[in-house]
Amino acid sequence: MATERKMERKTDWGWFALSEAPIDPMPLVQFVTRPEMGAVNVFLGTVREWTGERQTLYLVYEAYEAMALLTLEAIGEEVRRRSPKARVAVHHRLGRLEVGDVAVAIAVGTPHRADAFEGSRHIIERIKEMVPIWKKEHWADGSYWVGDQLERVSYPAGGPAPADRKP
Amino acid sequence: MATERKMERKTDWGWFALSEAPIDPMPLVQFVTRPEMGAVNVFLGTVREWTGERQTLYLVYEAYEAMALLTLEAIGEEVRRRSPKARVAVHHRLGRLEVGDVAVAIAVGTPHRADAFEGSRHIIERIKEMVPIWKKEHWADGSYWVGDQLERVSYPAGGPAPADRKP
Amino acid sequence: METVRILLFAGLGEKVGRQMEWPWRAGLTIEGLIEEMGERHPEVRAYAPTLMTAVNAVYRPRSWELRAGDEVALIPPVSGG
Amino acid sequence: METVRILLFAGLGEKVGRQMEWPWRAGLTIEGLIEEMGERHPEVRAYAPTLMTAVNAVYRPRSWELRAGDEVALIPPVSGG
Repeated sequence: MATERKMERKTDWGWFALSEAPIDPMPLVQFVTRPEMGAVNVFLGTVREWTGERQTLYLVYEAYEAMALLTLEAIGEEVRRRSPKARVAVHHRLGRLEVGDVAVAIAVGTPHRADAFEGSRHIIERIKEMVPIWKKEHWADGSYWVGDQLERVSYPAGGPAPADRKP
Repeated sequence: MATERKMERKTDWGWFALSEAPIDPMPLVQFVTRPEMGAVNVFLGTVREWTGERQTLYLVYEAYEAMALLTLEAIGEEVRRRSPKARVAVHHRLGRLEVGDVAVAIAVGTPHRADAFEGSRHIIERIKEMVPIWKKEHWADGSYWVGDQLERVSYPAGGPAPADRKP
Repeated sequence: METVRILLFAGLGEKVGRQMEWPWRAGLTIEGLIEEMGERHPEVRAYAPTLMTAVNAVYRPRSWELRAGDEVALIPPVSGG
Repeated sequence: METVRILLFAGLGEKVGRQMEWPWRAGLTIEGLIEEMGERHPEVRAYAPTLMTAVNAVYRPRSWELRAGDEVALIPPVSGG
């Protein structure tokens, strides 16, 4: 595409971005590394070729962008309630992705390693639960929006509550 | 120093290195990323400036190099017993490091994310338990080898057994 | 006529349209809006049990009373990451 | 005279020397070697309770019998990572 869109929110401790351009994890690592940190955990979600018997040709991600950024920041705040010095960076890609591409990169820097692992894990689990981003899988014989076939769950509160789960 | 030493072992699934040069995590990420992977977890241990009231000026790492590489590979095999498709890369730095430098970088690629997190965590815990590498902290008022002051533990088997802990 | 703006996403957005205006009246809740929409768009009724709902980019329960001009999002199961 | 080669590391290596040859005799165990070394190097005796021990780069118990030419490593608590 001619112009690649990028939206982001940046605070003194957090950086959250959505972009159509490929994700470079190193700026995220640099954002969360500070002299007071002893540990950085990075999680990369990549486009896997095979899911069971099905071969993915490519994916398309879309987002409710403004809400996705706000929700990522709220998830970052959950991490900081557990680990107040944590620094957090999350970039999610939108648009078309090929096999092997990085769909999401998460970096969490903390003084001690347990918090970095837990923070990074918390963020990916919460993304999969509550951040308004959707993935359409394209195969040789068709395509579908992941989630359309999921078992039915109802959300009387509108969505998962921020306090549902502590990091 | 004039020449920077680097030792490494590479297999079809694992890459283990010790080097005096700064660590670039991206080649590790590339080594563990494959079309069959959906997740990469990266752990970076960085040199923290403050430990309690004490300010670190710099660190020096030394290793029993041949055994460190063999032990890292054995730890990688522990990860692959749990997650047979895992790919693993571990680089540890030796020599003098400054505050903020990366001392160790671990990358684990797996088809599903839980195994990537667990593999990466397992490797750093095992490094701290059994890989023959030592750190000397240098402060304004002195220096010491970390571990010299640790509580006493005895190792009737010579060291932690490979089967001590499952990944 | 006062309205709310509705945003729809993923499979639901493809089938029904990604954005629409809908008449607002005092006392209209998210639940009421989804019921009204379901009469015209059967897909909304089919998706309704799985939808999360947000007003002005914050998750809100079905009983939430809308105000004129609100942006209401119907959020199918998310699949980012 | 047949010998084993001893490697010492970190604080212990700084105090005692990082490498030395030691006389070997049939039946010499790691434990026996550490005791003999402790007579000449009190630091080895002080570190002994915390040491891990390896022969030819593999962790081995104190009861391990050495062969001439073995490389024995006295490994203080590790602190990598």
